[in-house]
Amino acid sequence: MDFLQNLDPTVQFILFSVVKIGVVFGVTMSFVAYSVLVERKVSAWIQDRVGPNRTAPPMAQFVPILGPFLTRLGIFQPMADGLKFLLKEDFTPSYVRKVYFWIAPAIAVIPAFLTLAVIPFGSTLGNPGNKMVIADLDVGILYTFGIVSLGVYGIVLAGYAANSKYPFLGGIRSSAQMISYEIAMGMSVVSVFLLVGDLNLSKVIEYQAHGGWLVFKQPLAFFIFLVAAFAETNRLPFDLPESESELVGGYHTEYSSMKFALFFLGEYANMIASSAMMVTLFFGGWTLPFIGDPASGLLGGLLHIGIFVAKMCAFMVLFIWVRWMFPRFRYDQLMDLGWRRFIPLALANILVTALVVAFVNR
Amino acid sequence: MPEFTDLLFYAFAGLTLLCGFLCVANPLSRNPVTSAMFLVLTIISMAGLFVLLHAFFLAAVQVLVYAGAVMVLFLFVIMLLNIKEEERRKMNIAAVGVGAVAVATLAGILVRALWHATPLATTATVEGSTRTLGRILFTRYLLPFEVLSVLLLVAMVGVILLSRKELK
Amino acid sequence: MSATATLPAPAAVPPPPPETVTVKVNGKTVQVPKTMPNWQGKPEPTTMLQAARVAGVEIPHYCYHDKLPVAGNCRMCLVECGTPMMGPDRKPVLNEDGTPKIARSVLPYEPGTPRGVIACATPISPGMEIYADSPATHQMREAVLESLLINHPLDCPICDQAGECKLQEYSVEHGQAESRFVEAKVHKPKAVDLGPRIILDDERCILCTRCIRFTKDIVNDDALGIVNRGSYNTISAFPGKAFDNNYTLNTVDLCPVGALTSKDFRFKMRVWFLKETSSVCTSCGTGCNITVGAREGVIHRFEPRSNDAVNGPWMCDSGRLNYKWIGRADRLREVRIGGRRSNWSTALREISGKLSTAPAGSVAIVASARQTNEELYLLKRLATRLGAITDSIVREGEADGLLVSADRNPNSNGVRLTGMAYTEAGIQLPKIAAGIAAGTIRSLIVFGEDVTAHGLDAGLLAKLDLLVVSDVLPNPTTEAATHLLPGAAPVEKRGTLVNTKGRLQKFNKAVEAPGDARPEVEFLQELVEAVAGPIGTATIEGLFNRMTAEIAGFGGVQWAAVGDTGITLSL
Amino acid sequence: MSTKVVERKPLTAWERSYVPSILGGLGVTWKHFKRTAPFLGNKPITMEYPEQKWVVPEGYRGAPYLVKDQDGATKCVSCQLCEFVCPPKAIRITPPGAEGQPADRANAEKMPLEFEINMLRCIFCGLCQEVCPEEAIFLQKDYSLTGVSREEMVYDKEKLLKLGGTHAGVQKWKHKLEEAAEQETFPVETAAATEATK
Repeated sequence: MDFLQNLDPTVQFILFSVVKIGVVFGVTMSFVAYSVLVERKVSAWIQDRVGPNRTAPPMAQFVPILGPFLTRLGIFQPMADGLKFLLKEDFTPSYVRKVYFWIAPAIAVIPAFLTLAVIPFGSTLGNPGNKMVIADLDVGILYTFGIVSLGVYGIVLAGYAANSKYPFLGGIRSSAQMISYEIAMGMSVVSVFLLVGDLNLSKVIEYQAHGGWLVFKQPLAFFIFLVAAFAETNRLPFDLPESESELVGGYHTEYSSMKFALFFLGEYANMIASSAMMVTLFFGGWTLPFIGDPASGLLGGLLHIGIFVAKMCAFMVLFIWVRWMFPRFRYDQLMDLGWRRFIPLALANILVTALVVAFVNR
Repeated sequence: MPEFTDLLFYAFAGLTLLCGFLCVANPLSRNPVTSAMFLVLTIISMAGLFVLLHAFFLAAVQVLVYAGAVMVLFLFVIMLLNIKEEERRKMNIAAVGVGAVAVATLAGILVRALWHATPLATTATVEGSTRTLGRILFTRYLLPFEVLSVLLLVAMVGVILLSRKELK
Repeated sequence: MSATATLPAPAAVPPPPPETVTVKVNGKTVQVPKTMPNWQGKPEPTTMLQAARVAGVEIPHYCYHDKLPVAGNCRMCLVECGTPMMGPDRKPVLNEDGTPKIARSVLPYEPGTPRGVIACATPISPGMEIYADSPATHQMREAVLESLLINHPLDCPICDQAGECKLQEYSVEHGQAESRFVEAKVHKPKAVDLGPRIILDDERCILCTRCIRFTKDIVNDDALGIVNRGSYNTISAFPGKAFDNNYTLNTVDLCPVGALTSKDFRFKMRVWFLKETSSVCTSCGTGCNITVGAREGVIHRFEPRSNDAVNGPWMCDSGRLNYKWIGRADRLREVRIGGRRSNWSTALREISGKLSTAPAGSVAIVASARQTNEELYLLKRLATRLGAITDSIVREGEADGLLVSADRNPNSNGVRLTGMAYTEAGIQLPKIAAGIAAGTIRSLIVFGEDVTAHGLDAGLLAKLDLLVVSDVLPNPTTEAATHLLPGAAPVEKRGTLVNTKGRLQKFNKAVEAPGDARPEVEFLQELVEAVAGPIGTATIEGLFNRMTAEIAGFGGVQWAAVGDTGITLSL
Repeated sequence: MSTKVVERKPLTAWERSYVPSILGGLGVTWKHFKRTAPFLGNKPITMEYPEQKWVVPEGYRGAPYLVKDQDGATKCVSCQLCEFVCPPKAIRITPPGAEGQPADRANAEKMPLEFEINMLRCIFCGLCQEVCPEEAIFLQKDYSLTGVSREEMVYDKEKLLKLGGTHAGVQKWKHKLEEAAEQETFPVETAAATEATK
């Protein structure tokens, strides 16, 4: 550790950043893989089924008790899934618009990971300088929204590139849906920042560590944000861009193999990013009601990260659970909900919050 | 690292110009979607320029509003109306002449303005802080701000009025 | 009792008898001729069955057959009937509304019970009413069927007749739903070898004696009879007498049940799978009308098709069984040039190229009297253009006085009419042979004949520059051909033939030709058009109409006028 | 045609807020989750298919196979009714023809030379069984037919007979033969027949 401490601060900063990026990326990827497993298992249990319980590497059967147990739990399933995605034939239909067909999956997956850059997933690790956030931006939340708003291009271009009607309809639906809910989402957050007085996400957590979780102060904002997050990640009950039963998969109908996997990855990475955002904005990030100060040691730092991840997992399960609970909204219902319910509600919320801030907190 | 920021500036500036050019006059493709995508790239490169100016708020808002919302709507309209590739048409000499005059005039004004401008401090007061920006907007530029808001409101009311059939 | 009665009588339509009788069938009043032709075509008092037919009512029957003497032994045609009641004053008794009162026929000793009469043998009388649909009639039919089925083995699954069995049909239509018979059935010999082509299953026989009457009265070969008594009645060939005349297979058609089955068709295919096509037998000059039964490109049987102007409802066994060569494995299926496989366009291009430049008189054409009129007509056009010497081959046999003609070519008259052979066929062949030998004839076109057997041996053929041969089966001539064009069998194409009596008849395509083989009309048309200029029509109908318009002998008959049973030309 | 107008029950504000339906949905999903999730002490309630096999109920319509009678003889007499009735044309029978091999059973006279069922075409409708006058074909209990080629899925006579097994039923042809022998009216001549009468 010593030679690390003795390094030039810039080099140290870059080194830590690279490590953080690597770790966050890796963790997120495995999170994605295993949230798919959780999704399959939870859905199976909700539907009185067993779920994946077969896949196992050959050596797993030689491990007594644990091997079969993990196999039945489906622990090895994500590996097989990943391998399958890699090894499947990457099929490009002849009639697609090639350039867009190839870049659309990348555009879909990149914003999801970029969003994670500003999330403070822990307090500090090791020494107080090592903030557990990749980029501690002052306009963190605006950055997030800006990046998230770019995520729609992946889907729209995928729909356009496929050059066939179902993906196309998926793409069109997606663009309208994303814009509509982005407005509601952005407005719901405004009231939060009226209270906090800063756009920096670390400051938001700092505020919550002392002032209590914002979910209690801004329940309406949280609710709108939560629903909008479902819409933004194209999760049920708002998965109209892909809706299997109407659009046979929507924008990714023509995709296969790794390109399809990227969309898949993007969707789950978006879920993770949304969960992280909700934890940060409304549930105190890495803090707990009695743990509010930045960690001083390595152990405390890890504990904070653990708390953050645990909260995030809870939201992931919520995402998954909701999917198996609701039927899909109709498109006009979706638009109605976004424009005529949430936006006025969010505006009213901002007004009330502003008034409260102006007259009470003064 | 001044050299590094300079490099970034040239990169972003070049990208902005290139993408802007490809947006309006792409020699390879006259697909409206391609043009729109280059416009998005232009906007994002400009956001990069803003970041280099330490105007993070502007950068973020630029991406959020223009790339994230306006251009998506553009795409939406292009795809919904199923606009086909534009046909190459013959150059109209009169139009080219008028265009050239217009561009020259605009360029002249810009050059003249920049020539006579006194450069501000490079580290501007708007540095990063949203707070400062907001304060200026709501004090010094309150009237323009409110006028603009009213203008937008009027536009919104007009759109609603136009799009509602039964109100006609 | 002569067989000639069944043979075509040119003036078969007698002037309609002026006298008619009014009867009622199922309540419908109809005017029926007083006499109608019997099985030999002689006028006889009209029977109830015939009268009902005139009224459009079919009375079920087994033993009755239009072309066989009436036997009246199956009792299936029992119907209830009534005649006008006569008063003691010999005047008709009238109802209150003035209509004659009808006395239903009843059992003499039991006036309450209706008495049936057999419709096939009872002549009609004026004012008679036939109740072909009354409850009593139905009851009688049920009883008759029950009686017929007492000893019937009900082995339809293994019976070839199933599907075209009158016993099945009437049982469904008129029989009882369930059998009341619990006793053991009388068992009779099964699968008896009755003749070289016939298998008899005595258990299935209902003793209608159609086969006996046919053999005795039509073929004049008294070979069959009934032996034993009562339940043990069986059909049998008389001891020492073989049931092997050339018409035995007609008894299979006649047999209303599956008692007589064809050895040839035995267990080959169920009849309901057979696609039936109207055609004409090409085995001799008679041109019997036939129905071709085929399934999925395989011919399974020929059956006679009724045509009173030609064959009546019969045909000979030799013609009926003359279909097996069609599916032979050594059928010609490839176009060959100089013995090597080629294709139609190349072969036709080469032939037409050579023929177009051939000097007049250097081409000879040997046609076949087995070809259709349309093919012969096309060949004639070619011959006219080339100034070719033409002939066809004579094929003679022995006539049997019934249906088999001495002329074994199906279209000798067609050859004569189209002018491919002169008054007598075969007289030009020696001239052709001499021409080839002398070197004046350089090209020979042969259709469907083996000329090596008729004076043009292989040595002569080898002298030719061009030997175009079209045939169906290989023979020495096809071996020698420079250009071999595989043709189609009669069941694989359409066309018309003229039989020995001048009957112009058309036949239809039942199956596809194998391999590259094509109907001759098709490629001949291409060839003739390439050599002699366009004909102006592409269909066989158009070709036919053009031919009859051009050749006076056909009398300008249009294709549409040649019905399913043909039209007689005045030769 | 009478139309019944169903009144749509107006929703209360509480119901329109989705909250009751959300809670209801949560209740349903949780109930099932609780019942199934193994870490809550549950056993799997579904059947683990390749290991546990389903007990096929009586009257199940599986793959059609040919059966033999209790003497081990082919029951089919090649009447081709099943071929005729088969809606997808999955059955194809080659009849024995005049000189074909005699039937296994005396008196039955014929049996198919070849009997093929294309299991890829078969729709398991059971019409062949329904129509069979000889009780020779039965829809049995096989429901998982697999093969690696199309040819393999066309089951021939040997395979169908092997899979079909024996079906003990009325042996009508044998019975007829016995009756005939009893009557002694006509000697039954075939060698097989004399053997059967012994």
